[in-house]
Amino acid sequence: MEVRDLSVSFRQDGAETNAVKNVSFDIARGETVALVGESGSGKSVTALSTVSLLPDSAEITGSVTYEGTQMIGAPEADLRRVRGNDISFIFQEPMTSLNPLHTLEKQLAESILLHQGLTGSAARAKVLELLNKVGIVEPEKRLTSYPHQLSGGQRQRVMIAMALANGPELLIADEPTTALDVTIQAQILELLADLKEAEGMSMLFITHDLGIVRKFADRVFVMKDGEIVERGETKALFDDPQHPYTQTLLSAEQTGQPDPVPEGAETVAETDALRIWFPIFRGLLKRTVGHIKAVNAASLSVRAGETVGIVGESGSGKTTLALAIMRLISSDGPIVFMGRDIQGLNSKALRPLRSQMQIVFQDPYGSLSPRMTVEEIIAEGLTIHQIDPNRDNREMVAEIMVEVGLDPTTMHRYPHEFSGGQRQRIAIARAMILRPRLLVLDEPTSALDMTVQVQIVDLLRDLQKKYGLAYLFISHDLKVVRALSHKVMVMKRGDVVEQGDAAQIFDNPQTDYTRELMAAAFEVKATG
Amino acid sequence: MALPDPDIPDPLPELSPVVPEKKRAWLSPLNQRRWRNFRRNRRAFWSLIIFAVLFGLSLFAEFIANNKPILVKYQGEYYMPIFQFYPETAFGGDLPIEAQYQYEDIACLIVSGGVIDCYDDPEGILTEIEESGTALGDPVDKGWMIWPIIPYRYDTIVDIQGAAPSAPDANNWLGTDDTKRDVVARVIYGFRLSIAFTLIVTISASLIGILAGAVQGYFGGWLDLVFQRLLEIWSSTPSLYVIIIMFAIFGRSFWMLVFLTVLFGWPALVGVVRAEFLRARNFEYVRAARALGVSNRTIMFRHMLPNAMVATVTLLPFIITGTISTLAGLDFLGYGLPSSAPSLGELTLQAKQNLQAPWLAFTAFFTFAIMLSLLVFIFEGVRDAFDPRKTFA
Amino acid sequence: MGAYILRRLLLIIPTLFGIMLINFTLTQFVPGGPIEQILARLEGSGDVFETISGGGGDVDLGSESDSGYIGGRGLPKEFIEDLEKQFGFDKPAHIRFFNMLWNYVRFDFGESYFRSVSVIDLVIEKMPVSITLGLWSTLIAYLVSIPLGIRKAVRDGSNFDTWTSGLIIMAYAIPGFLFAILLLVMFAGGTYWQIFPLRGLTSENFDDLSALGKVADYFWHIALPVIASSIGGFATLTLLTKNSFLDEIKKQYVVTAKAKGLNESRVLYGHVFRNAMLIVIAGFPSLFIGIFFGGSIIIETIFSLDGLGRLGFEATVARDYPVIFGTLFAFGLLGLLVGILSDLMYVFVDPRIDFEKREV
Amino acid sequence: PVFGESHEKIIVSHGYNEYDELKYSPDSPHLDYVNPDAPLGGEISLSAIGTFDSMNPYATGIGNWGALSTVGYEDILQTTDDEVGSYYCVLCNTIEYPESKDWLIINLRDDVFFSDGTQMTAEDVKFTLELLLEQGTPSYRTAVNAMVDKVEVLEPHKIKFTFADGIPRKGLINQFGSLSPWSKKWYEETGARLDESRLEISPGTGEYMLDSLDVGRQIVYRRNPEYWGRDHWFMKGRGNYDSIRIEYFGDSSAAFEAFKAGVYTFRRENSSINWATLYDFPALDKGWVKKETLADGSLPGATGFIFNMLREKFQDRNLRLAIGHMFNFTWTNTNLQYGLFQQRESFWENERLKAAGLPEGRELEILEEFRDQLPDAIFTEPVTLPQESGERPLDRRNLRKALKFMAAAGYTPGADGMLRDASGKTLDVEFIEDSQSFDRILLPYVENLKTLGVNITYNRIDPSQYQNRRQENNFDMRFAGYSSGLVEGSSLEQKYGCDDREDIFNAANYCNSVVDILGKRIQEVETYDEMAALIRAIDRIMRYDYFVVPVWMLQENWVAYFDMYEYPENLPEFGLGHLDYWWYNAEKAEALKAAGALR
Ligand SMILES: Nc1ncnc2c1ncn2[C@@H]1O[C@H](COP(=O)(O)OP(=O)(O)OP(=O)(O)O)[C@@H](O)[C@H]1O
Ligand SMILES: Nc1ncnc2c1ncn2[C@@H]1O[C@H](COP(=O)(O)OP(=O)(O)OP(=O)(O)O)[C@@H](O)[C@H]1O
Ligand SMILES: [Mg+2]
Ligand SMILES: [Mg+2]
Repeated sequence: MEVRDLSVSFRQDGAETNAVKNVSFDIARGETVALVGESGSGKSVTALSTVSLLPDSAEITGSVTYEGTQMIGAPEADLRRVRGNDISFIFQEPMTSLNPLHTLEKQLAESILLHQGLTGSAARAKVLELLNKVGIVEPEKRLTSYPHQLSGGQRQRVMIAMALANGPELLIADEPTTALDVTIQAQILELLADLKEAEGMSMLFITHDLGIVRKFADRVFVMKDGEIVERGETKALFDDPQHPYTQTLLSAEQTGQPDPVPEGAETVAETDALRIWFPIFRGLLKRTVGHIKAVNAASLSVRAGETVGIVGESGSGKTTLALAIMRLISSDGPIVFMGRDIQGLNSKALRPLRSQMQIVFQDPYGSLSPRMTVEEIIAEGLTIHQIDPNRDNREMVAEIMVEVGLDPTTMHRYPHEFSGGQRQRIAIARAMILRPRLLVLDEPTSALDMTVQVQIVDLLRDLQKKYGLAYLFISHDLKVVRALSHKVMVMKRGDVVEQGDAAQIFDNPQTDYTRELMAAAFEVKATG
Repeated sequence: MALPDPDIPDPLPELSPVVPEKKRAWLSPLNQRRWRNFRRNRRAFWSLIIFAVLFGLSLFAEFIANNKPILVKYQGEYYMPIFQFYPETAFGGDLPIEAQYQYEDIACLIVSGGVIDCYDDPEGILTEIEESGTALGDPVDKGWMIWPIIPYRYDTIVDIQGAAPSAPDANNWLGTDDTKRDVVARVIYGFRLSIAFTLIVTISASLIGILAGAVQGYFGGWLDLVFQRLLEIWSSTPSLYVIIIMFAIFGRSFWMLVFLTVLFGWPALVGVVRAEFLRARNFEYVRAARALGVSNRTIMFRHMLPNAMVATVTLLPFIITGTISTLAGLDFLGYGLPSSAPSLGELTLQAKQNLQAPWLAFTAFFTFAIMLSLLVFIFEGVRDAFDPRKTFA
Repeated sequence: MGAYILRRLLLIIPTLFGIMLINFTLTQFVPGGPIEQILARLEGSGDVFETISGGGGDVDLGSESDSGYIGGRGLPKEFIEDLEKQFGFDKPAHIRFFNMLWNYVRFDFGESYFRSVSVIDLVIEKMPVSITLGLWSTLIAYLVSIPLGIRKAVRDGSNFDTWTSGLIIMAYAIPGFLFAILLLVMFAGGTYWQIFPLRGLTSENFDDLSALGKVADYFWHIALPVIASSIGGFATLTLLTKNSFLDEIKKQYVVTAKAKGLNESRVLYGHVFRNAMLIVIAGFPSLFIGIFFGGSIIIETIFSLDGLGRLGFEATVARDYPVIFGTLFAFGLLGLLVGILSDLMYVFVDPRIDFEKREV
Repeated sequence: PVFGESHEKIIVSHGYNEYDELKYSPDSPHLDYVNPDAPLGGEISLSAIGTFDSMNPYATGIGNWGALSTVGYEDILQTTDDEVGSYYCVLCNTIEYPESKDWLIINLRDDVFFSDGTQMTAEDVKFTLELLLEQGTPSYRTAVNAMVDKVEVLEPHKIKFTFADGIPRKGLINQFGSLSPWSKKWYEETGARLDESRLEISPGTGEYMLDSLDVGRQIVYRRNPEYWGRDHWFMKGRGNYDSIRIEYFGDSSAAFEAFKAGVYTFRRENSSINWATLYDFPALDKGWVKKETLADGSLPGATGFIFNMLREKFQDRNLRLAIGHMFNFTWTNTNLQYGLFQQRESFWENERLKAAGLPEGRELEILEEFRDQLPDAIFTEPVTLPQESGERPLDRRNLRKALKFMAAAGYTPGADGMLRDASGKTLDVEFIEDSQSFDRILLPYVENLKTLGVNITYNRIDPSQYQNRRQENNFDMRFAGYSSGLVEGSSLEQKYGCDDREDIFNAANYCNSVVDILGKRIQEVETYDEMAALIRAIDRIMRYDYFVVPVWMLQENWVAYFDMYEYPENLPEFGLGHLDYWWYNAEKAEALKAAGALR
């Protein structure tokens, strides 16, 4: 694959956004190329443009050749032959990239059928094999699940399985591991490495995780503001970054410790043996035949100014727990918020409390109304809860956008006109602008590059200090958890396996599972 | 904000909380964007303009097509018969009934300033005035009339000999119908009536329908269950009987018909809106909105409706024309507006019954086709303007 | 879900009761009743189709076919009382209502006031026409509209999109009965091309035809009516399809599907369709019923077909209450069942949908 | 009448006429107006609009019966098309009755057979009457039950009806002589009833019988080859077709197209606009189809815009005249009806019965008797004629007159042009109608009335409601009519009498004591001339009373047919006879077929 002078610009509402400017690079057979850079710098757009998957509003110039054939402006039929078979894609936002109405089996079997002609039990066997490979436990049970019944990480793994189904020549992976816990992440990377080894697969790897890049990539391209600012062999580049941005990027690291929780801080939220089971329906009449036990008995409490980190393998019930605490899905067991059991409250009674409890969803894209502009989205909470009637909403929106690193001039855009990381920050901004007492953050930094991540974490810390916010922080990135959390809760398969002070858990885990988790996390980084 | 290292340049130097300036305050920036997008769709934009012009013009139908002059000067005084009733006696005649301005004797009376002999020999007197400015030898205070372009109202019986329906000619540009009324005049008034009717009906019926569908779909549960059943009962009510009964009790009128049509029209959208809402309420952004503490009403109408609007926006032009057809159908069966009312339905019916007079069919067809095309194009533009992903050249 | 279905099934009873009650009550107030209709018939008038069939003239032809058996004789009070007894109007309304319900519960729908035929037979008699018109015109409408709408969505804004829009709008704008008459005059009448038959579903000698001949004969007969009844049906469905697709087609999962290398139609029909066409798909059950019980009075009249459209209209205008209530009950019941089916279709199409109250 | 020899004044005759001589003797060779040499054969086909689902027209209101479903039945006594009120024995040899007309004996022929081959006997006649009395419509039952005392079969072919006491004898002989015998055997075997809808036709003695039937689509009758009466003098030159076919169409345009295409071959037009505009198609241009206007001497219905005479506001004749004057016949006829009609003047549009000029002769004598009850104008002014009107839709002369009449009735136009009475109330009139096809005629009239200042609303309502409102006499004005006959008897009372004022047959709810008395007298007259004089007097009074605004009438038949039918040169006064004494010309038919006109 050879990319020459690729430029992409978006025309929207009269304005033009140059997302990618004169980008050139190439990927040799069997080579892994990493594309890193600032969030919103045009990585995903570059990747998508290689096989013409950009929306209509994009204007592409330059050339992309794959094995000698020009891809830009190529007839749909040619592209189709290449897509899925020769070039596979793992999209950045797994949450929204799966067809919501197809079961797992159908999504996977479809490409298998298409490119390998397998049907029936052969196809099913292949599907199961793939699911196994990407670490989905009990894949047989999952075959009939719909995407909305899966956790973020599970969806991402389905996405990966789909991409690997046909043994592609070139895999374009756009942040494939963001929603995965470290163990699975390691497993997946190993899988990719195997494939690369065995079948000579090339890879275009887009990630913010420099550890992975270092370990994995042959060459690295650094993008900023739509341009490639630096390129080189991985080692050389890491050892001696030339461009100031690269230097910033490489040196950015989560440091610091959370400020200690003030004495006698009141408990903001508390649960006691919270249980969330999803019924499984079968048959024509959709009878309940069993339950998916997403969360079994989770008890936690978080005080003002305190951060509770929730970690655990993908699919262990973190998101479910978060949603339940927010009273967004039904659950059993008391949820005490600011001294009041909110479990039984109806939505009307709950509404005034909402300004005090906010959540950043794991799937930022899906949580943004597609027909509202960013300004409306961020300002909405302000208008409802009358946070600061003396100030102009628009000003406050602009301010928070700057704080999370977004350009306020883009506030009239629709959510889909942003990059993944930008959307994540929009979601954070929306929650933060209300200055809630309790903020649940479900993987808020997964799509952010190091510099922005640091910025966000600092912001969170600042706010916590200033306003005494309580955070429930869900993440796979243990470094971030460590940097932010006072307490940590470890979950596995719906159970809380360990709970306690952050330092204690990080430094002296009690259970095997936690130990494994820690090991995997810090091992990957360490070898990086 | 703490930056990790002072000598590393600020990665976000260009950001500053500059608020983009506000433009027209009466439209939110988003709606401005939509309006711009709408305008970029030339077809939709022009359709809207044409439609507005046509409807605007038809609002002044009385000045375009009428059997009374707009302005009369008689004996130095001015009269506006369109607005006021004047008996013939006002113009020197002897009948206390409304002046029949289209008749020559009345024209003669007005021109001659009330020479009573006009009743006997209007033409003679008119030519005399034309030639010498006198009537029967006496000088006259010459009067005049300004007529609308089309000297017929929708219910004017055309006073030109010839069997009805008569073909288009210089007097009746689209011919006359089988009751010998000018088709152009009827179309102008009919357009106004139909559009007024359908706009009122569609707007109210759609609002009710969307609201009902949204509430049912959004809340679900017993509300949905019971309401749906009521709806089922309601929609199997024979509207014709209700119409007959209401007409028999309250008499036939435009507003009665509007009321009844709304009464039976609103369930049309409930089903689709309900379905869309049943689906949309599961979306993540609805959950997000709920998490924000947005009220149910706002969630429904600000978050969900724009996304659940496809069917509504698509169906609206058809509901609008469909309402016209309903009106036409009722006219057809004799339960519509009073028979003399200018209705497009009646025109189509006449077209069917007078195949020998194809101008009726053509007129009916083109009126419908133009109206429908304009509406469809307008709503296509609306849909596009609301589509965040639509790209505009 | 099982509980929901059960609830729905149980609710059919009060709903049906409500439907019948409202209708029954209304008919108590509507001016003119079956007796008037009979009297009108006795006088040789009372043709409820006249407005539609356009048979009225300004010359009195006398009676060519009447027997003159009643003519010239008065209608004594006893006669009317007799009729009232015959129709059961001598009993108080609520008794009649409950009698009727009791009969209906046993699926006894009674006889038409104006014909010695049971309501069921009457409906069955009219079904072939309704099925023919319903089936073929829906089939055509769907087979044309959905692919067309999809194509239009894919090529949104192109010339193709524009001119097809124009075409279907024109087709919609033609008043159905005018178009039917036009077809009739052009292709079946005695002035232009006499290609198709003027009326009916089959030829007189249908029974003597070979199997192939029968099929040919049938299609030959239904060509014009089916064209006339489908002409206006494209516009809404096409545009609905188009717009629904436009909404979906740019979503992320479509990009995923494309990235799999699926060809366009697989993407469109395999992935987008189900997401986009919830309303259309869920409408299928009622559509299916509509096929059987649909009727277009005007098309039926013009092509001299005897279907449910005419039956329904005649029953309404002639106040043939057994037919009205019988069909109302039967179709009402069917409609309610289909309503349930249709709601289940929602769940089938989109498993995320449920009908429960959102308590959180 | 031909008198019998009996000293008891028993009259035996081959026919019967209430007032006049019979024109034909029993040995007449044939009716004057038929062509005795007309060839037999061929087919005539007609169309009907709508549908049918029954072939039993005797079931009251049950079923839409098929056209000509009684064609297979023959009356015992039958009328002709060139006489008034004559009935001739067809199924009988003679009838016998005493001068008092207390009873009637019919001597039936013994050579009459039903189409199923069984012989017709007096039992069948008796059975027919009994069937009608048992299962017929209640009105018939009540009326006829009161008339007849007893029915006896005297001999196999002799039947006697004894009439009840105290019943007027007028019309009884026609009434019972006009029975069409049905086959007792058939009814007994099949168990069929008279009050049900069914598709079987009971066998009749007539010339035609049902051949085939396709419900809702087509009925074919064919000649019964065994028809008993082929050589009967009364039947000579009649019933010339081998078959009669009726094609059903849902829609009138479709029916017309079918005619153009030769699907059926004979058409009577009933609409002026159609007659004037539609008959322009290839078959006509090529001469295949003939379009003819044939004179018609039968009485047109006395139609018009009627006032509801029960309404207080219509009590003043001036007001009625004023409203009537706004109808512009001339304009309507030329502009809307293509100048095809004449204006109807009388309730009986026939020289024999129509009042004209000043009353004179016997009519005057009759009227003189009631001089004190009648307005002077009846005697001093010529009979009321409809106003003449000009060419413009609103005739200004008539407008002036109408205003005068209104003033006389107490209504004067107010400042807004609306007519108001002394108390300031407007003149509110509601015009109801159920047929859409009259809109075009009525609306210009309504417009004119509006100009006059009448607060008129025109309401088109559905048929049942219309029927309901006319039955309850709940209307102001409507388009309706009275059917008139060349012989008037008891029905006159029913139409115009005070007793039956609220009856549905008295459309205007008209009542006039003089007309009432005269109407009773009509039932006792001996001669036709006396009856005519009475009718003229009634006509004069009723026209003076002006409770119907007279409209148009047509004294022609409009027919169009494929040029293969022929008719006798001297068509009779009272019939068109296209199904009766027209015939089929096989050569012409062949030529048409050869030319491709017919399939
Ligand atoms: N449809 C669109 N319309 C307008 N601008 C767009 C559109 N899609 C992307 N952009 C802009 O293009 C730029 C590049 O986006 P891209 O998605 O490639 O970023 P990225 O490098 O993948 O970032 P991230 O790491 O956050 O995913 C961003 O500034 C984004 O706002
Ligand atoms: N609506 C649902 N119906 C059925 N099962 C569900 C539903 N939502 C989640 N689950 C299941 O519940 C379990 C917990 O999911 P959850 O989303 O809480 O995981 P998670 O810990 O957030 O994982 P990740 O880190 O991958 O996001 C998973 O096995 C998932 O498949
Ligand atoms: Mg990206
Ligand atoms: Mg999760």
